[in-house]
Parts: sequence; structure tokens; C-alpha cells
Amino acid sequence: MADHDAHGEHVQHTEHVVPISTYVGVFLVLLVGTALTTGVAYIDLGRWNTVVALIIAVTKMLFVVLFFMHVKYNPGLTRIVIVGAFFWLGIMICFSMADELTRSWEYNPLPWNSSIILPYIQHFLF
Amino acid sequence: MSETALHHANPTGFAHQFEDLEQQHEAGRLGMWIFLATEILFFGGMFTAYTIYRALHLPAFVIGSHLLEVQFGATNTVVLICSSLTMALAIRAAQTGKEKSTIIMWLVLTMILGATFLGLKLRFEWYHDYVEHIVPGFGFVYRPEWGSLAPSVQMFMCFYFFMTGLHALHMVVGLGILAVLVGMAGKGKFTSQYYVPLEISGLYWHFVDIVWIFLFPLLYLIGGRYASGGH
Amino acid sequence: MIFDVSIDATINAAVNGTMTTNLAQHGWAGLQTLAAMFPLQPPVASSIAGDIDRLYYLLTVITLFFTALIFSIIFYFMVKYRRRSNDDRPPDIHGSLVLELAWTIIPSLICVVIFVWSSSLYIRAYHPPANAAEVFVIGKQWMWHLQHTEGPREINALHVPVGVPVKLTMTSQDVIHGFYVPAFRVKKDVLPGRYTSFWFEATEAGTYHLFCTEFCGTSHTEMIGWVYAMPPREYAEWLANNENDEPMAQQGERIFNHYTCNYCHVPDGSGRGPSLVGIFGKPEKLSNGQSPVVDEDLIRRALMEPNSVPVEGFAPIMPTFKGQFTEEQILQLIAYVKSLGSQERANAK
Amino acid sequence: MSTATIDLHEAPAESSTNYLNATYGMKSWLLTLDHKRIGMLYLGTITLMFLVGGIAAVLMRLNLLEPQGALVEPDTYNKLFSIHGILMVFFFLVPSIPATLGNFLIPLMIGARDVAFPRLNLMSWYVFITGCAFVLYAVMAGGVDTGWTFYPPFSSSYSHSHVVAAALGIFIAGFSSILTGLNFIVTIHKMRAPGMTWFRLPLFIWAMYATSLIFVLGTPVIAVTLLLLGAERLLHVGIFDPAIGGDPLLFQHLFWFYSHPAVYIMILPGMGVISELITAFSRKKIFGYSFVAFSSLAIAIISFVVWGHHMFVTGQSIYAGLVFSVLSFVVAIPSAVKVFNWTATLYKGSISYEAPMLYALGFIGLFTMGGLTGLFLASLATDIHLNSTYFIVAHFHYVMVGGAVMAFLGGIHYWWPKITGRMYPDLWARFAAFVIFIGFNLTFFPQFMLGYLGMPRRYGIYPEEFQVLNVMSSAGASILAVGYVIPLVYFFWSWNYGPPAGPNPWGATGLEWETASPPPTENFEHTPIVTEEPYNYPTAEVASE
Repeated sequence: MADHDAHGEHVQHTEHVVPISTYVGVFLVLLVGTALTTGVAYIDLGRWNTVVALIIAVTKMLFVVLFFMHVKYNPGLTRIVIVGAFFWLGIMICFSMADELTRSWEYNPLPWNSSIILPYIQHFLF
Repeated sequence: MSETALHHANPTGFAHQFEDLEQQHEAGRLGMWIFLATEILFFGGMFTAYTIYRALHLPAFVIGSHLLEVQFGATNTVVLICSSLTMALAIRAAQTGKEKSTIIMWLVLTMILGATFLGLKLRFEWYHDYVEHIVPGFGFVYRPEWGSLAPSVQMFMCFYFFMTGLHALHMVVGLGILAVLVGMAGKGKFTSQYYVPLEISGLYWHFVDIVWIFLFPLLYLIGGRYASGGH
Repeated sequence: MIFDVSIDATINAAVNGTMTTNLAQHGWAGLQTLAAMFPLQPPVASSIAGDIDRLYYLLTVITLFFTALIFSIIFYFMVKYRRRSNDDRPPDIHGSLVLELAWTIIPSLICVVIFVWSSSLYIRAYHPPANAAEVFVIGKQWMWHLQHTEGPREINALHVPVGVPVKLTMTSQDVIHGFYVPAFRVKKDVLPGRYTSFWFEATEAGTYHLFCTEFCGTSHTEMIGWVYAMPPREYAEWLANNENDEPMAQQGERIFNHYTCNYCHVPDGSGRGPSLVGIFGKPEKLSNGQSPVVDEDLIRRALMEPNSVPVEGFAPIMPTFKGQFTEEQILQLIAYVKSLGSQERANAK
Repeated sequence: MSTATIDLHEAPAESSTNYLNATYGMKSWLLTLDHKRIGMLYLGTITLMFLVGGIAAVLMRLNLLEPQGALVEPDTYNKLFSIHGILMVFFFLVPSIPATLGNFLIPLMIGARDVAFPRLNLMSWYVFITGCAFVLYAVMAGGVDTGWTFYPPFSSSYSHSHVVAAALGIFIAGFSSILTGLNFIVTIHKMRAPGMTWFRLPLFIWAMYATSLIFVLGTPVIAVTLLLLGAERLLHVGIFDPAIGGDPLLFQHLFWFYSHPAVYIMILPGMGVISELITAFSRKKIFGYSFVAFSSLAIAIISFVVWGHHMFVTGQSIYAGLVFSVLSFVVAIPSAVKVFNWTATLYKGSISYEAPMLYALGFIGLFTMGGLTGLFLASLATDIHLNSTYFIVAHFHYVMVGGAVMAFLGGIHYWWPKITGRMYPDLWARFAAFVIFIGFNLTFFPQFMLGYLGMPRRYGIYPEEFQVLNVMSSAGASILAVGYVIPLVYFFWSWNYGPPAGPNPWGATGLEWETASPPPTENFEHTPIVTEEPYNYPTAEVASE
């Protein structure tokens, strides 16, 4: 590593001034999103209601994060922090769900349990 | 929460431990983003519990969701989105070196919108819920039409109050930060060179907005409204 | 059995110096004394205990080997490369990719072997064979309440036959408890509001400790008891001597009729509720599209929160029975529903 | 690569004013923004908490001398082990190395004047002592008897002790962890001196960075979990109570989502300290720098997906158990990599045996034992038998006490001259290290045997056949207690009367040794410029020139 690498992320930060038109545009997108998500709730889409609602929510969040929170104009580190946080949230939800939703699963013998491999290991070791 | 902001409310605007103002800004911004990451996990604990119970008790959660009034949830969403816009404009005003009165105007507008959100929530939602005996722990009454799902309906209401309550608490803290910012702006602290406190407080405010963007469909719109057709 | 040796006697022996004399004069006897003072394992009394011990000893060997390896290398380096003068100049060593890979891959392989072996034992421990005898357990602060399918009740004691697989279905009346029999190498937490289970097959007759292993309050340490593993004949005698209680299924049927469950759940399916005959262990179609397998937990849920298990083709009119049954009565009802299945099978034959 | 030499005994001009004597008075300490003083404030606080937790441990071991309980009522015993666990885990081990040595050393090691947010740093200490106050209140008001794990429904509905105050204390102290972690991450990212690239960072910094990640990502979850628990207990409604369809296992999931990584909060900084000690006392580069550095990050990340191994017998799904088991084995690998690299670092070194090095070697041995016995618990079948027995107690004490506390003591001994500018009697220190090593093994090795014999943990009364091993363990504990008191005594002596240490008594590399002892308030007279890798000790090639 060479010396000039120090302050590696300390890139010259040009303060980006977002035009008002962009802000207003994002604002309008958010309003439309809210109207859409409320409206869709009155249409029966079965389980897709939830999916659509979440897609709209994520889209709205992306607009807020990218423009209102200036992430579009920020260095990569900020994005790593955000993605990291959601990744960790994903870990928590997925692994907890993995337990809660598989508790009542029927037992299905796995191939390596069906006394094919095990005797060999035990025989080999003892 | 407000600590990062307050820390930077240093009168000189520049803290001795940094090499230059640029480094200080970067540090402040990164600090706030990391704080928001912890906030994501903080709310995340509740979202995890919510997701699991929703999967296990969906019918009861639908009943519970239909106890909430969509129009207030939607109105509050719009109010918060407006406040995010005014917050962004306050920062922009500082960035572009506008008069301090302009900055203060946008900040005060943001505060008014935030207060409106809390007012609506308290007066038209929580108070009503209290009157209708659907606040868990405060005279919650099982309704006969819920049948044996009543305990799970109560659980949904627990989630509703924990999550919106925690969100409202963050709003209150946000209002406090905004008040400090208004004071700082009044003293002419913010220039086009130095507005980091504004910027990172803005990040916090937008974050609180995002939490609501998720809470609204997850709490108010479970299972759709087509069955009961709203209220 | 090693546990039969009196500890006091051994300590006295050790104090009097007889142990050391023994070691010198009669090595084997001395070792036995030592083994009595420091037994390494509880009695091996179930079909899975020996297997778990073997895995345990393998892990012990691995642990000792690597600890000894690290310690001896460190000691060797400490002596060989001790600082001789302040002007020592060690060579410039950065690392070695080969070594790094070696000590990443070799432990990984060891871990894979242990994982596969261990997991298969684990699955075995928690999947009872179909012919297992059933005992139902209720944990409450601070006692164990057990009932055999045949009817006898026990408190803080469990009589089981040797050579017969026994399945325990457990629940708690208050907080979380843990059911642990060291001699069988089995343990499972006992939770309120749902059923957990495990099984074992005793292989040695004897009297073994039963512990509560999930902290449950003031008298947690007194929530202990004994497991009596008996030869089948003695066990049959014990059952015969304790037939004050009728079988659990009959008790369940009595409750079933007393609460007029039989008005709706008519065996031929013509009632207002679904027939319960033969449903246990089979998937049941619900009106929300799911078809969960009927197990203990589902029956419990159907009693407590019937609206959450709406059976297809029936109106959701069943009232909740929350708070109306004791945990014991629910278990008896479950035993009754289970027996309905086997009766049908018996009739078919 | 590196041809630069360091004159090991070159001393910068002695600065007469340093961070200790720059200002005087209570107020100058209580309002200080200096990271070094804040580190000292933490050191005092956690030492106090360690003493209280230690007294609880001593009483427990005394009680266990006799099967029927030699000393206290069962209820009191339950409160003793609960308070021992709560204090030691949340109020000693979690903040131990990060908040004291981390606070003191991170800016020094990266060549900065202070951490990024000094006021936040001071605030974190006030938050921490507020948490301490709540927990100590819970102790004095009658104690708490749920164990440090707070499992509902016992903690939410059945316990009659001061659960809410204790949980609130942990909740508050959690924010101190979050603030500290946040501060460290920003400091390490943004405050490095010119030339201090990521791969020139001392390994202690890498370890602290990994630890901070866990602080920031894990602690909020325990905070919200305890909040829910408190609400459930106070309002009698909630989401963990099975009576209304809640799942008590969900609490365990959320609790261990933080509390398993928290184990790595305790051990990772220790590993960082050991990397510093091993290199300094063998005057050699670390073997496989990048492997040691990245294994810290790997541990921090994988530690978040293994929590279910605490729940193999608690009614968790078998399928989840399989996944968590295999991931638990995976997390063992980076730890093994570290141990092997430390050992290889000794090869052809110039090894000396001052007290810190004895602690470091003790750490490697005990951590190896602790880590390997973890395999017994990651392995599903053996965990059925060993879960909730003394085997677990022994295992985590080998990691947390044999590992984290040994490293903490080693680090304190190593940097004490830097912190105070004074030496301590090395002979006494070596003696203490020896006593602690012996006492520790005598205390906790018998507990492995007790565990396999089937003695459950949290038992104040136990069957007679377990007495011999328990008496051995208690005897060891008394030796261990003496071992802990000795350093306390000579450190107090050294603080006042110790001979001056000079800037670099060990001849070690690293920016912290290039400034005066104790360092001036601003750490360095001029911002240092880094031109070489860490641990760049003179090598044979240099000597031949």
C-alpha cells in the first residue's frame, strides 16, 4: 500500500445541490405511491396485496434514500452501511422464521441418516 | 439520537480533533448513517416479531388491522412526506446560502407538519382506540365477533401500539432536534460552508419518515380493505 | 455401577493415604478407586447413550490433541527462541499461504465429519419410533407430574420398562422447564402452551437422576426426581399395582362426553363438527387452503382458538375452551383422539 | 520490503505535561473530553462492577461447598448467579477492553488527536454509569432472580424480583455500547494519520473495528427485546406470553441474536490485544497479517448466524437446528486460524517473558481449550446432553475468563506504562499471572467433568456425588480470587510510586509507543506520518548490513 492511500475514503466531497425540481418530483412520486398503496388495498389481489404493498413501500423508501437523503451523490461507504443494515435485518428475520415455520414439518429421513454413511464413520473411528 | 447533532453544534463549527472541516463533515455524516443502521436493527427487532406472528396469526391480524382507520394512516403518510420535503428544502436553503429567515421558515414548517402528525395520531387514533377499549393493558375488551381469535387480535394491537409508539417517540426527539436547529439558525450558524448539523438531522428525519412508509401498509392494510370496504 | 461406591469412603481412603499406596502396589485397584472418585461419565443406560459417549470421546480426543499440540509447540518455541540478547534479529517472515490453507481446511474437514455424525444422532434422539410407549409429562413450579397412557400417575418419578422405546410428550403449566435424564443422555425443554417430545429406550435397569434444567424459580433445584428403569416383567407388575386410574383415553372420553363434544363431533362425520376418528397424524384440509398434519399442538389450538383452524366443509361455530380444562385434561383429550385412530385401525383388521 | 530501522530506545523529548497532569480536580475528570481520561473513567467503573460480580461468584462457590448449600437460601443463590451473570456480562466483559483500552489506544494507534466524537464518548460513559446505577439499585432493592438470560414467561410473569430495573439498566448500558461502537467505526474510517492505510493498521484496530460492528448491529436488538419484556411485565400484555398466543422462543431468538455475537464482543478485542502482545514480545511480524485481520471480520459477521445453537434443546425446529449447527462449526474456523497464526509468529522469534507475554500465552492455551470445547456444544447430539449443565458453564468461562479476562489483564499490564508512565513490579506480575492460570484451571476444569456427569447449572443444591468436584472448583476459585487481588494491589502501588517507564519500555513498535508516557493531551506533538507496515521489528537482514 502506498502512502497516497491514506484517508482512502477521504475523497474530495463536492457538495451536491439537488435542484428543486428533483425534490418536487420525488415528492410527487411519494404522494402517488401513497395513493396507489391505499387504493390497491381496496382491490382483492389475494396474497399479492401484501407483495404489492411492500414493493410500493420499498420504492418509496428508495426515492427518499436516494434523493432526500442524498445517497445518490454520496460515496460508496454510505451505501455499504445501508445495505449492511438491511442485510443484518434480513438475517434476523430469515433465521427466526426458519425456526418458527419449520417446527411442525414432518420428519423426512435424509439420505445420509439412512444408515448408509454412519456405520462407516463409526467403524472407521472405533 | 440528537447527540450527533448536538455534538456538532459547536460554536466555532470546527472541532480540534479533526484535520479540517471536510474531514469533520465526513465523520459527522458517517456517524449519523451508522446510527441509522442501529435504528434499522432497533425497529428490526419488532419487525421480525411482527413478521413471524403475522404469519402465524394472519386471520386475527386482519381483524386487528381493520380496527384501524385507513384515512388517518394515509393522511399522516402524506403529512410526513410533506415534512420530508420541507426538511430537504431547509437543507437546500442553507446549501445555497439563503437568508437565515428562509432556513428557519422551512424548519418551522417541518416542525408544524411533524406536530400535525403527532396531533392526528393522538387525537383521532390513540384517543379513539382508548375510548373503544382496544388499547392493550388499558382496559382492552374482547369483542364477541372476534370469537376465539380475540387474544391474537389483542396481540396485533400490542404490535400496533409498540411500533407506532416507538415511531412517535422518534418524532418527538426529532421535533426536539428541529427546535435546536431553529435556535442555531437564528444565531446565523449555518452558511453554505457549514450546515452539517442540518444535514445529519435531516437524515434522521427522513429515516423516521421511512419507518412510517413501512408501518402504514404493514399495520393498516393487512389483508386488504375490500372485505369491509373501509370505514 | 460406579455411582454405588460411597464417595465418603473414597475420600477417607484418599486422606488416609491408602489410595497412593494402592496406586503403587496394586495399580489397577488404585485406578478403580480414582475412577470412583472421578467418574468421567454418568451411567450408560439408554440405547443412544453409548453413541453419544463415543462422539463425546472423539471430541475429547480432538480437543486434547490440539490443546497438547498448541501447548507443546508454544513451549518448544519459548525455550528454543527465547531472547538471548537485546540484539536478536529474527528473520523476516510474513506468512505462508500453504500453512494458512492447511489450518483452514483440516479443521473444516474435521468439523464436517462431526457435524454429519452428530446431526444424525440428534435426529434419532428426537424422532420416536412408531411403536413407542407414551408417557405424558406436565411440568409446573416445582414438580413433575407424569401420567402413563395406561393410567397410572406419578409425581417426580418415572417408571419405564427396559428395552421398550418410551416417548415423552411434555408441556408446562407455567414457566419453561427442562426434562433431563443424564443417564439416558436426553434432554428437552418443556414449554407452556405447546408440546415438545423426545424418546429413549432404557437398556440398563436402575435408578437414575431426573433434573429440571431450565431455570424456573425459587425451588428449581428441588424440581428433581428419579427415573426407575425396570425389567419388563417388574414393570408390568408395577403397572398392575397402580391401576387405580383408568387409561388416559377413557378419561379423555369421559371429558369429551361431559363437555358434549360428542354432540357435534359425531364419529360418522354427520355432525356439525368434523369426525375425529382416525384424524391423528394425518393432514386435515382447512378452509384457508392449508392442510396441516393433526398433532398434539393442532388439537390444543383447536380447543383454545378454534377459529384459527377452520376445517373445510364446517361452519366455524366451535366456542373456545380456553381456561376450561387443566393441562392434564387436555392431554387426556389428546390421548382420546389418538385412540380413536388406533381403534379404527384395530376394527379394520 | 521494510528496511527502515527503529531505534528501540530512542525517546522523544520528555513532555512534562501530559493528559494526567494537564488539569486537576474532580471536575476536570468528570467533564473531560479526552479519550484517554474517558478510558480511565471506564476502567474505574468496570473494576467496581467486576468486584461486585466477583463477590457474588465467591459467595456462590462457598455455597456449593456442600450439597445442601453451605451458605444461603435457594432464592438468594438464584439472585447471586443472576447478578453475577448480569454484571459480568453486560457491565464488565462487554465494555472491558473496548471501553478502556479501546478508548485509550485507538486514537494513539492510528495517529489521531482524539476519537471522532469526544462528547459522544463522554456521554457514553454517563449513559453507562446510569445503567450501572439501575442494576445496582436492582441488587440493593432485593435482587433479581431470572439469570442473565431473562427467559419469559418466568421473567415476564412469574418472577417476584426486580426484573424491570435490571432490564432497564441493561437497556441503558446498551446505548453506551452503541455510541462507543459508532464512535470507533467513524474514528477508524476517518481519523487515520497520513500514510496509515488499512493494511498498516495494528491488528488491535482490526479487532476493535470488528467488535464495533457487532456493537452497532447487535445491541439495538437486545435493547428492543428488553423493552418488549419490560412492557409485557408492567402492562401484563405482550408478545412472548403463550397464554395469548405468544411464543417464548421468539424472545430467545431475539435475545441470542445479540447475546451470541456479544460473546464475540468479549473475545475479539482480546484477540486483538494478543496479536499486539505476541508480536511485541517475540519482536517479530505477525504471521499472516491479512489472515488474522480478516478472520476478525469473518468472526464478527458469522457470529450473527449461529445464535440458534443456544436453542438446540429448547424446542427449536430440528431443521433450524441443523442450519445453526453447521454455521456454528464454520465460526470455529477463523478462531482456529488465529490461534495457529499466533503460534507460528513465535517461530524463530526473540521471545521474552515479561508478565504481559505470560498472560498472552495463557490466553492462547485457555482460549484453545475454550474454543475446542465449543465444538461439543455446536455438535447437536452432544449438546442434547451438555446443554444447561456445568459443561456450558466451564466452556464459556474458559472463553470469557480464560480468554477475555486474561487478554484484558495482559493488555492492562502491557499498556500500563503508557497509561500511567510508571512501571509495576514485574516479578509480582508474573507471579500473579501464574496464580491466576493455576486458580482458573482448578476452578473450571472440574466443571467440565461435572457437566458431563450431568450436574445442571444454576443449582444451589445438588446431589452428593458431585461434591468432590465442586469442592475442587471452590478451592480453585479461592486461588483465582487471590490472583485477581494481587494486580489490584501493585497497580495501586505503581500508580503512586512506580519507577518511570519511559516512552517505550518494551521496545515495541506502534504509534502509541512513539509518544511520551503518559501521552500529552493532544497525543502527538506533530501528526505522525506512517511509512511502514505494523510490527516492523528489525530483522536479520537489517542486522547484517
